[in-house]
Amino acid sequence: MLAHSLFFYFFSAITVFSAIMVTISRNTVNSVFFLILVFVSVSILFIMIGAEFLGMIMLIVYVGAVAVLFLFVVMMLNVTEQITKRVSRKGLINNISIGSIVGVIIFLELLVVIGGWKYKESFTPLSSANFDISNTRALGNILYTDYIHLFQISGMILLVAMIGAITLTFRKRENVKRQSYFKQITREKQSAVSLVDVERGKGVKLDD
Amino acid sequence: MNFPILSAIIFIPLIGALFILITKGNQKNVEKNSKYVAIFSSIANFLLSLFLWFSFDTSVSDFQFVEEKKWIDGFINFQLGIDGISILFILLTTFITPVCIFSGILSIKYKIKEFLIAILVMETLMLGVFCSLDLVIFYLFFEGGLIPMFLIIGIWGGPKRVYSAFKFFLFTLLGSVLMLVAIISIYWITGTTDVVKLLDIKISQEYQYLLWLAFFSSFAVKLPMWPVHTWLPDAHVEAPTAGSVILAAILLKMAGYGFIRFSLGLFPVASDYFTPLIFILSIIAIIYTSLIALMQDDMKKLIAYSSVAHMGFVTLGIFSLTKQGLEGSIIQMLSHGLISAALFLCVGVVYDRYHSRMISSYGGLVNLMPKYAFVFMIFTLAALGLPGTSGFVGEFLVLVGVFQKSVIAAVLASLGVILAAAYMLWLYRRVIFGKIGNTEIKKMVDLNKTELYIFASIVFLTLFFGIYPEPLLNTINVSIDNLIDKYNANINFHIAQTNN
Amino acid sequence: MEYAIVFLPLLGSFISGFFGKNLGGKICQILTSSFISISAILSIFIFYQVVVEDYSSNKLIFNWISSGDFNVNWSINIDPLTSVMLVIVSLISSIIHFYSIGYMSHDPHKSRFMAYLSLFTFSMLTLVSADNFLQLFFGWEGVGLCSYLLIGFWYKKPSANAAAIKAFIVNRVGDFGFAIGIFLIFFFYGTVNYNEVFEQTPLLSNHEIIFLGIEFNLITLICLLLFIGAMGKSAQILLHTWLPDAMEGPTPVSALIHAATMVTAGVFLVVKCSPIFEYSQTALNVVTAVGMITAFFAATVALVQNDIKKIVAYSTCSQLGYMFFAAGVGAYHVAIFHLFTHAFFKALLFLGAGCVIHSFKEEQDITLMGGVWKKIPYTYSLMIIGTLALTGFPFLSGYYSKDAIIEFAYLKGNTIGYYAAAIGIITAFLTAIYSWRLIFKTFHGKFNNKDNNLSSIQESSLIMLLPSCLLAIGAILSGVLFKEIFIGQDNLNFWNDSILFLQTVEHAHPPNWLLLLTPIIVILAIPVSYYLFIQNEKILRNFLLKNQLLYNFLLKKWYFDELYNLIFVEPIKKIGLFLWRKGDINTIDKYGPDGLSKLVKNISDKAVNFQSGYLYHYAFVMLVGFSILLTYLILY
Amino acid sequence: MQSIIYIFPELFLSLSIMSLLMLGVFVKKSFKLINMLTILSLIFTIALVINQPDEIIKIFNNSYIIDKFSIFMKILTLLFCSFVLILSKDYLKNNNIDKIEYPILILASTLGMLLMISSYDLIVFYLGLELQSLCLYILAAFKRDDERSTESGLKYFVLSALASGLLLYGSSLIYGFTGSTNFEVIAENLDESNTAAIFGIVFIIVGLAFKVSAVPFHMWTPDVYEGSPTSVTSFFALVPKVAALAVFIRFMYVPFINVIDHWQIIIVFLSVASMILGAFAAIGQNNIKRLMAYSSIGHMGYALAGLATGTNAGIQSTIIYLTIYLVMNLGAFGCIFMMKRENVFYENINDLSGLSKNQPLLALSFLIILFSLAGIPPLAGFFAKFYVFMAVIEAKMYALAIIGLLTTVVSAFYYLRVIKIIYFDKPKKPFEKNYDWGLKISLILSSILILIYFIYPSALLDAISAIIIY
Amino acid sequence: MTEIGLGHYLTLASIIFAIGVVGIFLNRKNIIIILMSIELILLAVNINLVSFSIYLQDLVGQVFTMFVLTVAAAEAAVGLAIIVIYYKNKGSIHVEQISSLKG
Repeated sequence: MLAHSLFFYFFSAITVFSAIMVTISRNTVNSVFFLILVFVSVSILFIMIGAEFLGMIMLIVYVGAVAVLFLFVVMMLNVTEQITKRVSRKGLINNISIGSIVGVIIFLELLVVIGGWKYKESFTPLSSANFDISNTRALGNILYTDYIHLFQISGMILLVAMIGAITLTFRKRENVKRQSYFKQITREKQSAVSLVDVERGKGVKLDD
Repeated sequence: MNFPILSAIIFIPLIGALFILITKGNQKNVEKNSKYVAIFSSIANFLLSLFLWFSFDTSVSDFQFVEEKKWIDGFINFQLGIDGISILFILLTTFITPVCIFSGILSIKYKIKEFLIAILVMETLMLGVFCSLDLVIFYLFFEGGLIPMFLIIGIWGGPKRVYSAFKFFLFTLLGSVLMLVAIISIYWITGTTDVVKLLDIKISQEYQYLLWLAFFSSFAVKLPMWPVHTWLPDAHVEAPTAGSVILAAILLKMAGYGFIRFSLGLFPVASDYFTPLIFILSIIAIIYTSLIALMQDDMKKLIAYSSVAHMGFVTLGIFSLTKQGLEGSIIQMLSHGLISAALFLCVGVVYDRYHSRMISSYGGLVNLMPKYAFVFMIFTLAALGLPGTSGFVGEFLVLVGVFQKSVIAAVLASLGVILAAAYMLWLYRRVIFGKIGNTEIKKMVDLNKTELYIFASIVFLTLFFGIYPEPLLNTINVSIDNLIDKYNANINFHIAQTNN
Repeated sequence: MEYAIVFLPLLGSFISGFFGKNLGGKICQILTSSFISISAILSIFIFYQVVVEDYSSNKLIFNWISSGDFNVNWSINIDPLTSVMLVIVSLISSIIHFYSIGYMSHDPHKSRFMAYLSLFTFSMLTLVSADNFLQLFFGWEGVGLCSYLLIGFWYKKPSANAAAIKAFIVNRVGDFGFAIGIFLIFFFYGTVNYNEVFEQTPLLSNHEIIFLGIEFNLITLICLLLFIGAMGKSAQILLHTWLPDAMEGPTPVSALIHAATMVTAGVFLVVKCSPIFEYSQTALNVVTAVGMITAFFAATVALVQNDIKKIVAYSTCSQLGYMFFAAGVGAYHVAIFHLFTHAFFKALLFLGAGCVIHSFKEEQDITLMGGVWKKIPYTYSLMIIGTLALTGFPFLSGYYSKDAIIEFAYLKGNTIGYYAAAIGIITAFLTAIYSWRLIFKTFHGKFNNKDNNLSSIQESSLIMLLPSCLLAIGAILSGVLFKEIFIGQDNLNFWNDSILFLQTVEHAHPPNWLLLLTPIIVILAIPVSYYLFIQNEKILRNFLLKNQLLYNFLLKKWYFDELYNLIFVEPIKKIGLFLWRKGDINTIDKYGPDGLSKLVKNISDKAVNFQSGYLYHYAFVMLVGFSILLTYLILY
Repeated sequence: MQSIIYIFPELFLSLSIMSLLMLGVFVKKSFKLINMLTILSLIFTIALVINQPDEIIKIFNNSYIIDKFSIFMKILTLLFCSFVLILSKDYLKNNNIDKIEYPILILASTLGMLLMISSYDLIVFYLGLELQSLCLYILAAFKRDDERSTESGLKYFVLSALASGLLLYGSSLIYGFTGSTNFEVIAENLDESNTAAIFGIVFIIVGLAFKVSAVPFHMWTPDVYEGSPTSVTSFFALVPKVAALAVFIRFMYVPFINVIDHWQIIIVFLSVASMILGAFAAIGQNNIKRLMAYSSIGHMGYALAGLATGTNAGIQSTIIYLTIYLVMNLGAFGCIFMMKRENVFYENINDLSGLSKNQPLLALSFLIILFSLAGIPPLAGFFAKFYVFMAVIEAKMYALAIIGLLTTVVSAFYYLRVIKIIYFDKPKKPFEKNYDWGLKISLILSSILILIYFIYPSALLDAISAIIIY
Repeated sequence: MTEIGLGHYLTLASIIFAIGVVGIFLNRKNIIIILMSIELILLAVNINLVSFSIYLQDLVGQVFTMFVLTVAAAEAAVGLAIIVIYYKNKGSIHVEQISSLKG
């Protein structure tokens, strides 16, 4: 019990700290790493409360795919170094203070609501969460039966994301030499070699 | 009567407009054909409305020629019908429209086809206002008129036309949105927007005040009453002649008609309650605008301001709630329709020739254009309410009516009559009399045949109804009686209610 | 027959107005003149019938306005009073039509002129033949209109135009009172027909009403309002300013409209309404007072004027004052009698003046005339006849009527009557003085004109002199001939119901000294003025130098015009300008539509700037909106 | 298996997406073909939708619903989607964005919308929403070499992701505190005492308000409308609004109907703010697409006003409003697509000056459309407003009605300004006249519908009066 | 304090949510940070959903989470693609420079 709470507080603290660091760290690469840290600690929390499958998936999808993608883009665009100079726009400070106030207000309101909620007695406490079958199997059971249509839709979403990413970024570059296997294989001696008579004193022009 | 004569009257111009719209061919032919179509359809409509007048039974107070069609299921029926009050306005409209078309043909130099379409559409909408027996239909036509008018002012208007067109459009739109709220509220309060039914339903008092004010806001702007009159001078000044004519002759009358039909008919208690307000505003309008008119140096502006003053008489008469007052205000509206139209045409005549509306540009025109001077004189006199012209009959009856309600109002309004004489005669003197001030105007020629016929017809009507207004009075007599009876019955009913 | 009388002039007017161009001036002149003459002959016939057979009729033409209780007809109503007026109007009018043929012979707009004149005659005839107040009002405004048109006939002259407008507007002020009087009548009587009104008057005589916050006796109030109208039309003091200016019109117009007929419409109105006026002593006293003040005032002003027509005009004004105080003291028939005689001699004077002006080639200033009585003897003698008749020289027409007025005023027996009589006598003296001043300055003394030389002064044409002669006959004989009928012993037989005398007028003889006083004064005035104006001008000049102030006061017509300009004209113009610039443009428009659109524009600019383009700003706005909604829900 | 027949339209659409994609990949330069086939498949889908049964059907564990409402909204979506494709053919070619992915993405987006419209479960709704949003992000940035297009894509992406994040958070709260993601169950478990779930409603409203671009969640609209290619703008203006509004209605009236007191005032606030901002901000615009953006913000305000009433009449009025709005907007965009001169499309309002002289018929239809947008009778736009205010006043929300109508006056101003430029100003160089038939037909159809609507307004009303949500 | 309940998880989620939200509009650096903030928001949602799922003994929450994960991945891919092409056009993804569309 105690261990559970200790772990919870520990990983929560890491999560919150890293989350803050994601937004305020100067180096974007650092931000990405902090993001990974957030994901990792949250997945541990998931596993702690019994959602093992999701915890793992988090690691795979978020850390393995999304975060890497971020990192990749950050590197590619070479925008790791943040321009540190403060843009001297009037009202910026004001913006920040008002912004923080708004953020705090939203947070507090959430707390008030969540804290003020009387949980139903039928809710099983966390510790007694107990499934007859493993979490993964249970999820699989309903995912491919009751929620098959959603599964299909998410497939469509991924397809769209793929199409989108490709149409937006993929372009045929001019002046880039590409390897053409077909051309290479069908190359014949006649077309590749030619004999030239060399005149004296003029030399051969090596071109093409 | 199986033939839907009212629908025919309303939609004939529209059909004419469609015809014009679809005419194709080379520029000249199109213009010629569209002119013929416009003239033909408007005159046919006038004849049809004359026929309507002859077949109208003046001894019945109910609505006649009623047509009813399903329109929006369960809510609103497309209902048309006329009584003695509306028929006169229909006649006025169908009479003025051909006049406008002729005037447009004479003076409009470009986009004549579009102009004719706009005028014909305008006629349809105006006729719809006077025929409709349903609040929503009324509103539809009432507001719809803004579109062609906006275009007429904006496309064929003077140098400040954009400002004026916007002012006209937005001002009147602003006034009438509240009316829409009121119309819908009436539907939910009473369950119908059918005017015939509504006239017998007694809307409870607390609603009446607000609804009345909402309707008032619309009509007051349209009429226009002081202090929301300032769009009128601008609109008049910038509009082309035909536009000014329609504006002055008919558009303003829609508000007067609205006051009679709706404010009095539907909200008698509120009308009674707000009569002092109307009186005060009207009196201010009469004196204030007359004084302003005195100092104008633009002919159209002067006439526009005088229109405001004349419409002040109309509201006075309507809310005097006496037979003389009401009949007077209707006659006043009709005669103002003729007279102001003619005055604007008069200004248009010289404007077409010299392209200036400034009084100071002219002077001594009588030397060059004696016929014009004569015609202008008649309308000047009619505008200042000389007995023997229709202007007098209206004004006098109004004052007789108002006198019974409030002596001081009548006295103050009569002061307006003196001022009217001053500004009209001064205008006339500066434009027509004197030596020819400006050598450039020497080239101006007198009225041509078409102009002469147009003016002659209006002169005839002005004088005829000034000397023998019985046909008009006969037509409205029963309807007005009915209106007043219902009004009094309604007020008594509410008094009884409050006493209980 | 009645129709012919009334509508022939209208027909003439139409023909000459619309077809004048085609017909030519000459034909128009003859046509209209002959139409009017027919109508004059017919009116005389009617008058004869009335005198002999007590003829009366009321012909309904058609219904004019009927709205609820308000019913008015077009009709021709003949009663003795009307018949007298018909004769005056159509007779004088026809004479002047003929005169105009000569007078306007050089004018290019003959047909227009004749059309106006005939139209005027028509209006005047409808005025007098009305059987209700509204038709009276129609004629009333109609004659006002024609007066306006005719004063401004020479439209190129700015002064003529100004005078025309002034005439119309001042008349409108009077009509304003008149109209309110009609409203009041309709409100209380429920009708505006004479007979019905007159019948009900006794019943309402003690009715008190509150009008504009002041308590009035109803009848008094109605009378006063009607009288305001009469004051305007008849140029009584306060509303008289238009009449002298009206002399800008052609002289025949002055003769017809501004001497013989239109200006007397006010008197006619008061007399016609005698059944009402009789019930209000207050109103009658006001009428008397206004009348005598006008009589005196106009006479004083006439003393010093130099324009020949203006002198006659002021004289008219003064004579109208006589008529009014005659009516005011209850001697309505005498008022009408004076109206009748006055029409002849005043028209004559005007026509004579017209001839003089003609002879002097449009010169009107009497200081620039003189010494021509031998050159234009006919004109001279006509003028002398007119003057004698005007001043009340024994046995000419003015003598009978004017003296009768003074007598009746005296016989009235109350204070105001005595005052009126006294003023009447003084005015008679002044009248004589200025009239003779006119004669002497114009015809005697030295020839002072610079533009013309003496030899070029010619007698006017026959077509001008003949009508004048007719008038001269009238001026001489009308008093003697009609005295008995109008104001004789049994005048009530003649007037019948058309005039109501509540107290029968005393027929007691006034004291002999009074009877003699006036003629003596008048006769004495001739040598006195001859001495002053011809023989020994120095006395007068010295007198003037010493009393410059008084002289200017009179010369400037008691400063009425200036005063009105100061009180009404200028302020109204200023107010108008103020309301326009400050009221409409700078207040209503500035804060109304323009202000609103400016406001909208400002808001719109703000809204546009609000869309800054920055992502974080957008997100911020979204979240602020979001947190507001959340907060609202928490607090709700 | 039974349920399959009820999702034929969606199935058909997904299949055509995939097959068209294959076709596009293997056949070179096949844009024209693909575009054609896309339109055809949309039309076929409409037929399938119309064929769906009349009664209310819930499938997939009550997570998917087919009723009259969804059928009507789907038809609107598909119809206007195909119109957009018809309209924009010429534009795409001229701007070199005639790639096969374009129609395919539009189809995918439409599929997402169909899912949203029929969703009866938070998860289905969320996935549908994301499917359509993802496509929209891509479409907005579709002109990838253009800075403005990519910027608008970026802005739309960030803000939309934020909005759907909020929405998702709200969904999670609602799921947590009502114990289900199914709308019906949510409705059962949601009551006044369930504060946290009510709280979740705000989150969801924010997300939905973003989609219909209601103030203050509208900030993306003007920028995205202006920046994205006009064809995409027309899609934005015409199609997603239907789905978003449909879901809005569904949410408010099915799961949240029990706590109407709480959300009603929020909707009123959104509605009023949208009307006001839409009216005022549009006045200062010079770009016609931006103007249309603000105008659509304002119009959504009116549509929401009907929704705010909480009555059936209110919903019907909103649907009518939406329908008429779509017809008008179709015409308006038709006109915008006609602003072409020498293969360049113009967007500035001033480019319209003197249109009346050069192309009187085009000017006339533009005139009709603009007056209708301004809500001037007797054009269809007036009736749209009329029905809404009927409902609003029936619910005794007088202040809302009056504010709404006053803002119509302000908004009339900027429509008039456009008309002024078209009709009153001096002519500029004329636009080209060789429009393709699709454009012409859409424009004519739209203006004629607007013009003659008043002759028999019952038609639309009859169709819609059958729709009852609860 | 020692008893870790639903409330704790929800609080954690709301903290992360608030950080994500604030991160979006307080961030003046580059746009990628904003994307990460969005990921944080989605993460907060996931925490919520999972903890609710466990509490309610209802797997739907976890299924929902799975789909959120999918969507988050897809969104990240598309978002980054847009950022990349924007960078190509503009040469910068600095937040304060993205404002060519305004007004």
